[in-house]
Amino acid sequence: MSEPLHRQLGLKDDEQERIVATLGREPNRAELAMYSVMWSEHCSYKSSKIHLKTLPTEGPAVLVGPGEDAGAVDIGDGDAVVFKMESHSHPSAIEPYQGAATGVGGIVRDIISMGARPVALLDPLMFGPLTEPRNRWLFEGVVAGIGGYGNCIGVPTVGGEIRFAEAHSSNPCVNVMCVGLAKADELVTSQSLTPHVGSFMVLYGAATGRDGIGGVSVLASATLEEGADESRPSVQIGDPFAEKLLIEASLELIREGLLEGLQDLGGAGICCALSESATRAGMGAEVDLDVVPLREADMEPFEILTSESQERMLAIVHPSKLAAVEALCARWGLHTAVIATLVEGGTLTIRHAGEVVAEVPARSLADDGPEYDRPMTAPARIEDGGDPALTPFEGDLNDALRTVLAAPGIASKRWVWRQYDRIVQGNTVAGPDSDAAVIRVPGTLKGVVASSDGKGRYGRLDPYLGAMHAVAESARNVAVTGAEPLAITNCLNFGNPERPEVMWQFAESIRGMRDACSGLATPVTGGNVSFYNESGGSAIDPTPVVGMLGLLRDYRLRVPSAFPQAGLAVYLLGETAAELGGSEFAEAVLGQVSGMPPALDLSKERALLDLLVAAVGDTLLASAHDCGDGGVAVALAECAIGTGHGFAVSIPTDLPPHVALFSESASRAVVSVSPIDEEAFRALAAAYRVPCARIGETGGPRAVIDAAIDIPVARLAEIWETTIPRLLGEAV
Amino acid sequence: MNDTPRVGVVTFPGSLDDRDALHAIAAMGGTGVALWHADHDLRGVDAVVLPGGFSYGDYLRCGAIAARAPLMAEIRSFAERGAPVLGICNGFQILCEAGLLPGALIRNASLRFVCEDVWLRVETSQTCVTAGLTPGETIEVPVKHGEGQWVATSEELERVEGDGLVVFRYAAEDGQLGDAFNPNGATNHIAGVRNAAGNVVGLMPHPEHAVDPDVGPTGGQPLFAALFEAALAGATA
Amino acid sequence: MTTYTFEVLVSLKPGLLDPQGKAVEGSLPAMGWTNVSGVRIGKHIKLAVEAADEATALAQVQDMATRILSNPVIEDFEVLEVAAT
Amino acid sequence: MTTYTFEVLVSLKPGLLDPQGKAVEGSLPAMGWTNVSGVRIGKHIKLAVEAADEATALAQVQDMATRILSNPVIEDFEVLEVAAT
Ligand SMILES: Nc1ncnc2c1ncn2[C@@H]1O[C@H](COP(=O)(O)OP(=O)(O)O)[C@@H](O)[C@H]1O
Ligand SMILES: [Mg+2]
Repeated sequence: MSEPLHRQLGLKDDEQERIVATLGREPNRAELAMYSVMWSEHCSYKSSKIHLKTLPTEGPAVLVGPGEDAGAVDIGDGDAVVFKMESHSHPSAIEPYQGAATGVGGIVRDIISMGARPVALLDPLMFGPLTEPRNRWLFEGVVAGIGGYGNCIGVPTVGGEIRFAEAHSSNPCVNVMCVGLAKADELVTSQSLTPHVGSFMVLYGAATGRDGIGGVSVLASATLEEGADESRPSVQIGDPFAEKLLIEASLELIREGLLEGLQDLGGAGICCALSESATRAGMGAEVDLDVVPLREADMEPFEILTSESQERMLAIVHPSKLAAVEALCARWGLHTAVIATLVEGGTLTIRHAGEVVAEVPARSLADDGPEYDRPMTAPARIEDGGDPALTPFEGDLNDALRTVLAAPGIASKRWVWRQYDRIVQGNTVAGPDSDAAVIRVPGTLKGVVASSDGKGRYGRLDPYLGAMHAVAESARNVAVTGAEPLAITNCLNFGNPERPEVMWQFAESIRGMRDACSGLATPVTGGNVSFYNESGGSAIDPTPVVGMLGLLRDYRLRVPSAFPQAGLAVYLLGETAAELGGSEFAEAVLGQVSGMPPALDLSKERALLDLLVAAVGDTLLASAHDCGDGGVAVALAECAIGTGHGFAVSIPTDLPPHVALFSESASRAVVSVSPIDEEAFRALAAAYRVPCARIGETGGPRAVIDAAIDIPVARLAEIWETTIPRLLGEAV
Repeated sequence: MNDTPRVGVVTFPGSLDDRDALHAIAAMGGTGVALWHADHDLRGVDAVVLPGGFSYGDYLRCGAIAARAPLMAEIRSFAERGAPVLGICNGFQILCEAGLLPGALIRNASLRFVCEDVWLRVETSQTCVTAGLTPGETIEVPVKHGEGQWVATSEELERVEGDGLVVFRYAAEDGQLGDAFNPNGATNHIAGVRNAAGNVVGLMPHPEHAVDPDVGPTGGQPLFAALFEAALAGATA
Repeated sequence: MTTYTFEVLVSLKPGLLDPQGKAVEGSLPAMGWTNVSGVRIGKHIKLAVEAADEATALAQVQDMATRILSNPVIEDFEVLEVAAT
Repeated sequence: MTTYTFEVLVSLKPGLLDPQGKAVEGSLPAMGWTNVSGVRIGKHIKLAVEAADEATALAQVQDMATRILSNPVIEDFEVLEVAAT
């Protein structure tokens, strides 16, 4: 006996009952397919919604919060920045190149559908150790796919991050963030445009094939297991050339004032775009599937409705503007098809071959999906190794620094970003070799600043603190350039939410994100949830990835992270405590992931951020670099590696030397200050109540820290630069 | 009267650095004119730039489909009249595919896309973009391409070298040649070539991304300065 | 030992979008060819294998085709034997 | 009118180094295949042409192969007729 159809499609029995109640009858095949994709975890957020609602979403800069295709913030002078992050992890685990490529395509269309020109991409990625051939294949494929797509559409990839942990061997995570620019009064939202009854829904872009049919339920909402072969044919192939044409045509359609609405086609394809567009318009639609351009002639209605073929958009067009829309699209070589007409009421009536194949309330698909308050249980605390700060360490500290710098998570990611076009569009003031990317706003002096950060190891030890640190670190990365952090987007990477432990991790992470975003006044404008990152018996660490956006009033003020010259004073800002829990040192040197992550005091963090922004505004800093993974030792080493200027410092502390060097205490930064600015800088630090210790000076070819560290900078640079190429088996 | 040159920049479907080239032309004091691949009209420009990007996705071969665009017929006769034509990256690939420049560009030896600043050694001043430079001099300009390895059959290579058609080679800052400075494995480190007359030049690196010190190096400035001179000379001739 | 020469043809699985083929097909009418359809672009790989006998050589090429020359998730392949010398 | 199906094989001219082929060949020993040589990777293009007769169809494909499907500066091609329907 086979399972009932709804269960095969991933719908639970109570969900099926809910559909029957909504329709007042049994759903037919096409309808069942529509509900199954729209009510999947991926599209409906049924497990996460109840928690996401608790996040702070409002603030003076927020123009568009969660709920639209992407969030938007105001950066003054009528300019808006649109940004959002999304995962494409499950497809990437099967076909890394195409999975990552289509991930870029998807998030870029979210930005376009807001009426914004995509100006930057960031790619937070997580893999298993590169010592495994399969992980290398995934890593190389994902990087090539992101570059292959991003480079071809002319959007610079300017940042990201890469973390490594065993659980990602079977569950690589691919998140992509896109940033776009628009005029605030030209943003396309459900508020800004008013569709009319009788207006057309025009599908434009690529033809529809059998791509990712049921992909949302099969690929994104069920745990990957061995023999995931059945889901294989649904891998999608990206066509970046078609996407580039979509970008140009869409922005022109908006500029010419030809649209009453615009939406990208992503998960759940036409079905999702139709139901969401109609719901937002407060209307229904008469839909004709016979006019949808198909790549394969014999597609069934449910296939046409749920296909996830890439590079398509859906516009709402008043009949009087149709000819102009068609002409504009034709100029860019894009096909158009009027697939629906908006009607009063809220019903989607879908016809195929002259017959009604589905008749459902649009809202029931888009908005009225199930919502779960899933059970949660705090896992028994894993007291594996205790506090690593208490582990005696007798080793050589020079060796320890070399080991930590060679940890793949710390080592240079040049091998990766060298494959990305970071300069197209001509506005990249700072790219991946900076703590945060700086993109200038054309025609102005403003710089949009973006950073992405996730803290998997901290999350494993304490998901609440892990999420807080992700927010704080991304804010710090933005602030060290001199920019004021404004708002975040996120991508929440977790295991199976049907397991109470995972749900607890999720709720704790949301609580941490909520507290940190409130404390740092950086509201959440949107994001994406990626559950079911769990196969091969292991779930990933709870990893909320934060995409922070900031504003630099004058991009020319931007401060680099590395020491620009010799003869500068080096200051350590913030306080250092004995905090090695979840640190890079504890993992790489002691082989321990245990204890508690560092504490985080949001008022201290905020004071540091404010000081950095003020000091850069007063041009008091020559360089600024946040102290993050690997502690002050790694921060200082990175400052020196960037330009080759060494340093000699002495860190005043009562802590054992290895703890002082590698503690990952939060809310710290290493800055360099020219002697004439020192007095003013110290006064400013005092005014912001940020502890500020002058620890030494830049200069010379060596990195010297007290009696503990003395290594030529060139040697540090070699270790840092060659780790990843070596792991990939390249001659270096 | 006509002291700012009119420089056309062609947009093909999939061109990416067309806007960037227009900005660079404006920043250097020229007048940029947007040209459309499907037109048959060069709009009276004095020089033409074929910009970088991925015309037609670089599908089949980079530049292959764009080289057959309607506007290319106009550009061919424009070039035959001796007017200055500069192909950058994808534009270089298009000029090779169109037979206006020798050789061809294939996948980088590493098989990977590469984006980084490189040094170029100028090999000749007998072109529309190097007139102001001295052979042996080096300039810093970024590259960003996946298919920038210049190759030719041995007979063609001999002709190119023999006739002095190499315009730029990848090099160290001091002009020294070596594999370490060659980002794509190009034969004889060739980064750019010219036609016999020197009015058509193509190079893989991006001079239009090397005019504004706020966002990159400045090695592209002299190339545009020379291109403007050549354009004005042609306009008055 | 004998050297066996093979050709391996790798193509995208039938239902999948072939962006290259699509773009090429789309460009042909402008060049005057309006009667062309179904353009699909795949790979044509030539290689030589040294082996004791033909069956061993063929099995190895099949294995190589599955594991490195193609990605079975999105591609099909066909192995043709060309010559033995 | 009849539809003729062709395959066009495009390969780099013999003297030219093939970076893809070289990379594949270089990666094989690490996977235990030490007996492979001469790896060259070219294109395999399938297409269909509608024409009145076979000779016309073939002539057109030859023309297309010369003018767009290959770059004669660095590539050779071969046209195979597959079927007429
Ligand atoms: N996948 C990637 N793509 C692009 N840039 C990356 C990637 N991974 C890391 N980078 C860049 O390398 C730099 C250092 O990364 P990371 O060590 O994670 O920074 P931090 O610890 O300051 O957050 C950052 O500027 C980041 O943008
Ligand atoms: Mg770091």
